[in-house]
Amino acid sequence: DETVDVGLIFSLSGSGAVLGTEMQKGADLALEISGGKLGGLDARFVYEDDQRKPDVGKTAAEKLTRSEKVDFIIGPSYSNVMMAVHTPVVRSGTILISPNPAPADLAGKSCNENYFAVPFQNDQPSEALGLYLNDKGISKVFVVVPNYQAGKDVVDGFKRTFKGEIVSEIYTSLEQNDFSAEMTEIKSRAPEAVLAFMPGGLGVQFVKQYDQAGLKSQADLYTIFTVFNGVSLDAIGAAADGVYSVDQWTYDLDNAANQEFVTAYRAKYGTLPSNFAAMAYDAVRLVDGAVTAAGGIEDKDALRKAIKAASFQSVRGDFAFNNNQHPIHSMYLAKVSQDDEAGALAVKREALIVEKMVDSFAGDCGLE
Amino acid sequence: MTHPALDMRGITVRFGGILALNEVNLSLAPGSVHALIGPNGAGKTTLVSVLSGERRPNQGTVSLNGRDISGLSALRRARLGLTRTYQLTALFQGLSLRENLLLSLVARDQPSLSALDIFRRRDKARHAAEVEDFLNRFALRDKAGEKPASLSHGDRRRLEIAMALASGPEVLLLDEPLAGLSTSDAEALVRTINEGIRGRIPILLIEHDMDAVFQLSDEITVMVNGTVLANGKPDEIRASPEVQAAYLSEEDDF
Amino acid sequence: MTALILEQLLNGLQLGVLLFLIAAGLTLIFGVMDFINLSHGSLFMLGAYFAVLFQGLTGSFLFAVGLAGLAVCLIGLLFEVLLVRRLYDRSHLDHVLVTYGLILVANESVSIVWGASPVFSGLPGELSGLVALPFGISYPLYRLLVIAVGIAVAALLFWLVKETRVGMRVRAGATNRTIVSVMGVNISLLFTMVFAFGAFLAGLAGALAGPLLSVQPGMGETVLILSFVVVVIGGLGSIKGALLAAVMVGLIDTMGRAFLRDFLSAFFSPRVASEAGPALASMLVYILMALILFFRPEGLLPMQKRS
Amino acid sequence: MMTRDSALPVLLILALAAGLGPLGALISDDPYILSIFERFLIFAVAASSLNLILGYGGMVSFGHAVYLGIGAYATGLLANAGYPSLWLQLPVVVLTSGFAAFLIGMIALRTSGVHFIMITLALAQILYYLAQSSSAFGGDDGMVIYERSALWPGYDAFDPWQFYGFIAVSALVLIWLVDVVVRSDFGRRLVAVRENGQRANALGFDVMGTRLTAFVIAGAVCGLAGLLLANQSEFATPGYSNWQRSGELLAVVILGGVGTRTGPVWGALVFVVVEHYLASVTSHWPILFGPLLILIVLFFHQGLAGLFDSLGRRLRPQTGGGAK
Amino acid sequence: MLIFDKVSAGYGQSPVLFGLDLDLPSGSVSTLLGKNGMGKTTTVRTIFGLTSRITGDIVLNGRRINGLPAHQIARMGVALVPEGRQVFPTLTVVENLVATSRDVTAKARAAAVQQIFELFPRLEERKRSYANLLSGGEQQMLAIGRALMTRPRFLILDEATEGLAPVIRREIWAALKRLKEEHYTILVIDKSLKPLCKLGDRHNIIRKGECVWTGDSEGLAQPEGEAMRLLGV
Ligand SMILES: Nc1ncnc2c1ncn2[C@@H]1O[C@H](COP(=O)(O)OP(=O)(O)OP(=O)(O)O)[C@@H](O)[C@H]1O
Ligand SMILES: Nc1ncnc2c1ncn2[C@@H]1O[C@H](COP(=O)(O)OP(=O)(O)OP(=O)(O)O)[C@@H](O)[C@H]1O
Ligand SMILES: [Mg+2]
Ligand SMILES: [Mg+2]
Repeated sequence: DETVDVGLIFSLSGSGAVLGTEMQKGADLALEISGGKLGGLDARFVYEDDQRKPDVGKTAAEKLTRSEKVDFIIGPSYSNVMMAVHTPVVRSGTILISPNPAPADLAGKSCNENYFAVPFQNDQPSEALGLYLNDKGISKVFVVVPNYQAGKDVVDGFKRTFKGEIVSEIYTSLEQNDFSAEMTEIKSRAPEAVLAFMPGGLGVQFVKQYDQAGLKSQADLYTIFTVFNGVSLDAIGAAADGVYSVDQWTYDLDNAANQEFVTAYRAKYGTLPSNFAAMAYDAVRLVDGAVTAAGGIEDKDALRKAIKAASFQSVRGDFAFNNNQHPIHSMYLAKVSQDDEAGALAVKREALIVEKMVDSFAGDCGLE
Repeated sequence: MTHPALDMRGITVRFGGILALNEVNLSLAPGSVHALIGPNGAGKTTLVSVLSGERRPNQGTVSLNGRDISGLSALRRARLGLTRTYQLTALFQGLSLRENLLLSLVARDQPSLSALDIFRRRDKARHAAEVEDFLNRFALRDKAGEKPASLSHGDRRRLEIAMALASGPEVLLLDEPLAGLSTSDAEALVRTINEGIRGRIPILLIEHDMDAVFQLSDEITVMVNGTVLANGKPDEIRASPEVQAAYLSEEDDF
Repeated sequence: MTALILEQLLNGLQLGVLLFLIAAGLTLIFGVMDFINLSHGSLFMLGAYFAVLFQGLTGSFLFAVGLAGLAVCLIGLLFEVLLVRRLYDRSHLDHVLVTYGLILVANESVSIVWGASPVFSGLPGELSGLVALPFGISYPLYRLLVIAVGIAVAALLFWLVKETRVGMRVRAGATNRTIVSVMGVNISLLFTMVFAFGAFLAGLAGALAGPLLSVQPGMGETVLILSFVVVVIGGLGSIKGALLAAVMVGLIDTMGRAFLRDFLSAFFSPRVASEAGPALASMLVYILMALILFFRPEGLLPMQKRS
Repeated sequence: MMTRDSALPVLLILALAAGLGPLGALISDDPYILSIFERFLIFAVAASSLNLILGYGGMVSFGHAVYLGIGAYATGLLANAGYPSLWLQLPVVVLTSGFAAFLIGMIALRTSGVHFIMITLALAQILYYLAQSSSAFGGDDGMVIYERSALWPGYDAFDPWQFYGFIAVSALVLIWLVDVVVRSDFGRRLVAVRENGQRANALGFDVMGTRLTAFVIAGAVCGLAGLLLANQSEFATPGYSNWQRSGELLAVVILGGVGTRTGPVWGALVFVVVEHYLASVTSHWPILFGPLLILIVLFFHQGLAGLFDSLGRRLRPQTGGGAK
Repeated sequence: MLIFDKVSAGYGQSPVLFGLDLDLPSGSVSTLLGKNGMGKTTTVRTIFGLTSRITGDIVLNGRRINGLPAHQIARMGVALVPEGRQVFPTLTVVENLVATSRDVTAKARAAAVQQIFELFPRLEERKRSYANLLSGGEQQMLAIGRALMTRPRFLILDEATEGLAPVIRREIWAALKRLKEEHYTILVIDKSLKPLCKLGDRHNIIRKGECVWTGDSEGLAQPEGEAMRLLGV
């Protein structure tokens, strides 16, 4: 038939819902802007909640591929669910588009023609940060990440590029919400900069306590996936002011697609969009562009080609897929500061770190 | 030479500062009914727990038919046929009376766990007749399908004793078996012991009902504050002024 | 170095006292009244949210904390009257399932009202400063305040449970409600009040912990498990035990996070140390619990065996 | 003794439930329904194993999900190392999860009551953190399992129908096995030990041995549920073993009816199916599910099994009701 | 003091008492006798409203008390020594006593506790001990002491002498006699008939939930009499 069926698997309940709901906003907005159509065809969204549990995500994926027989799946929100969802979806021939997690394995030797990552490869932001800090001549960095896979990926990425000394790397428990011991430790090591990756709700606490401990004046705080516009910054409050973040997108990027997105988002939801919302938005726009380019959804090969060609206007401005179907794009250093127009703190672009950055695993991927 | 059924030497138990048993010696002749009496808190129940292996004494040895069992666990001793009843009833609350008794029979016939048990269901019919017999003897027939929680106090006490008997004891330790039994039921139990058990199974009997004690026992030991005050034939004990002062008394003499 | 260790010790103490504060209501409801209340964490969460709400409305932090405690107390009261009192006579498992159901309701309600993301919970300026302590340590004033409140609550509870007639009656009622009421005590009213008081403590803890922890749906569950850990290894119903256990957990956790990796790297290669260190640090609390229960199956300072 | 004696009710209900999946899938031409029922069946196995120790042994384990994880990882590691044969995986999973249960049991069974709850939780959490931080097994991201268990030549594990058959038959066998244990002489001892350890000991029943045996059987069966889960989700993750998952298993058993022979199956069915359909109604589904749990506990002492029993009694005119 | 008028009651669906009539006059000692399982304890529980499906009238001091919660009935001056002791295991001896005390000041409570200790010196020796560690007889003493702490006017003893040594039993009977002299109302359930005959004013025998015999001590003691036959002696 001639409707575009898109399945979306996000973490919509439980602790993962922080990201999932953001993504839902971005995706909904994209569909709304194109008048409920994708590539000119009627479109249908089917949402599934994975509760951030891999097996639940897998079941959801099966429902979408077998029962709903969707043409595309956008999701999930987290790497651990991605690992479980990936195989069954790509095996079924359905096209899987990640709006956020992109574990190394799937970018390298397990890359697949049916799998596309829209935002980045997981290691990229910290790789970019390493480059930036090298440039700035910062040589003593303290690293704090939660003790789970994504945390280790961040550290690995950072080590790949950073040339200075990591004075200490601390792995915290994912359930930990009080960081007083870590703050004391940071204080005693007197680093020049701190790299923190504190996703979800963790970031709120970390940034607040960093401020409370009086550390902001001692070492710059560089974060990854820790602060984002809207809810996260609202929850942190003034303590976030001046914190750095490494992103592939910021709301103040100067391109038409982005302006359209930000304006529409603010009109619909009343806050500035987060990175997660933007990437889900991009994922839907990607589908829209590809269906247009392929002239429908019947020819899967044409569709894949069209997606790979990325024939759409990304909110990032410059954007292309590499051979492994992961992005080639710019990475920015952003800084939290007041946005006068919105009357709120926002993650603002501060500097361009690298242009046309590719990830470190594309070489292992057998795709052309 | 025949060994005493149970022989304990120098049993001492301390609870923190309290000396609950102090070098107690006692021996239970085969086939006899031996009463252990004494004021509340004298250490009688504690002594039973030491014998059954549920409490380790600080000192002292226990032997069963001449074999030293001091080092054996409660479980091992139970399997040697050393059976006790509890002053506060200890029953399988969630199971019917019938099932309570049935378990005693199972314990008698196949106490140890074998790998086969996991899959096997042995014939219950074999035990059914015996269960009914116990139910009748202890006047529990009417309540056979009920659970201990819905029994009257006296009924529960009778079940407690029935279970001990059903488990095929070699030596019986009865801790106040008559407590809570109505006069007629108490008399019935005394009869059961006199006619059915006496001479076959040695019994260590703790009891505050003096009528029953004097009716039943071949020998009496009196304990006070953890030590043996007197030991002898019923008539000697009844006559002992020390025992009179410490323990005995005409109940309606007030 | 001494300053570092001292400050980490202080951090551990602070975490411990915070844990005690969170577990305080649970020592009453679970430890003393013998009701397994999994939704304790939810009451805690509600306390944190209410404090945010009231702070917005009244503008005063301390006032908001008090109000939040009271609001949660009311919820606890309602909850006891409608549900919990039907369950005292039931098995622990029934408690578990009902209160698990309540967790689901509480978390979803909160995320419907406030959204799935953390909300802002801030301190007023006068509480947010650092205090200079001896040995060159400067420590957040608010955390010192939490320590003080925690210790005060511990003292209050100890007195209440151990010394007062109310405490004795509640302990008695936990094992035999019928007999207590036959002795002329309105046990159901008493239990309602104690439950509500336990809820109040949970709410208070939530309100106080809000600025230290992230105020978000599900924030109760992680502390819930830790609270149970504290109550159980302390010895059921023992306030002293709970405080001791909480401080032990706080110290072990903090010291583990702070020094374990360095400690391990003295014996193993850095690679092994940095892999095993953090894993071990997360496990420490549970290892501690397993060890304590292995060697003292009734906990550190048990009141008395049940049944 | 504790229950009626034939295996029929359990098998009947199971066959019904296992048949419902394919029927639904056929009628609606939607093989996905099979997936839901696979999950249900796997949950039912795990819950049955928990019910053995919880319902019949009175041991409230708050760490039962740990065996799911052990079974799943053992299966996954073997499969990814090139040993997909079920006939190799089966004994390995039974041995590893049984051995883990043995160790955990040796430690935990020293305690009782809530202390037992907490120590099983603690030991499970230790293993959970171990899995979460061991990058060798994929850490928190988990481990993709590239091959499902191979039964015999010609069996296609990726054919939905054949695979469903594998899961359904395995579940039936495992649940039947647990039921056999429950009704055996051993089951009788286990109940005795649950009801009064002191008395059981005084009668000469080996309390510790009985408990530990049940604990190991339950662990091994749950490990096999983990094997099935690994196959079904083609994935192993530390999340299978965390305390929330153990809590869910407890909830399933209580919901179904603790210590009833059909309870875990009903509990799993309702949990998986209701969760799934409520979740498709609203992403706030827990707010409906919570009250449902509460109502069932309040009004049906024996969980769903009790509910169906009393319904059955009401429907059946007078025959058999009450009199034994 | 207490009147049962055609009272029926039971547990759940199963009835135990069938139209039981009783009259326990104020200031007297009454007894409730019968074989095991005849409904004596059930009668006592029914006074406190602890059974189900209670019909008929239970009148205490002229006031119908059906349906009142147990604690209110207790507050009208009724105290119970329950069957099977049922002391509070997690409380110490002193705490067991204080918990049920109705005295307001700590001093009055301490004095009351001291009175109990005079009655049972054994308890004083064990006063810091947790109740579940006491010997059976010590627990029984504690249960009696606990009931006395509520300063009752009407004392119910359900097998209160079970497990007590003869000397202590005699003490208890003597104490009851003193209470009787102070015009307490007392209901005793016990199996030793001799002291009951000496102490009791009015005896009631129940069988299968009905009162089948009522009379004075002389009637009860009659060898080969109706009462003895009913009791199976
Ligand atoms: N576990 C324990 N801890 C501390 N003291 C105990 C413990 N068990 C018993 N006691 C004390 O030891 C003494 C002896 O108790 P035991 O139960 O043996 O007495 P008994 O002779 O059986 O008395 P009774 O006739 O009243 O049953 C008592 O004073 C009791 O309080
Ligand atoms: N909780 C209960 N549930 C159901 N039935 C009960 C319950 N308690 C007692 N019964 C039944 O009620 C009847 C009367 O019991 P009750 O306890 O009143 O007897 P009693 O005269 O006090 O006997 P005893 O001398 O043994 O104490 C008995 O048949 C008993 O089985
Ligand atoms: Mg005794
Ligand atoms: Mg009675």
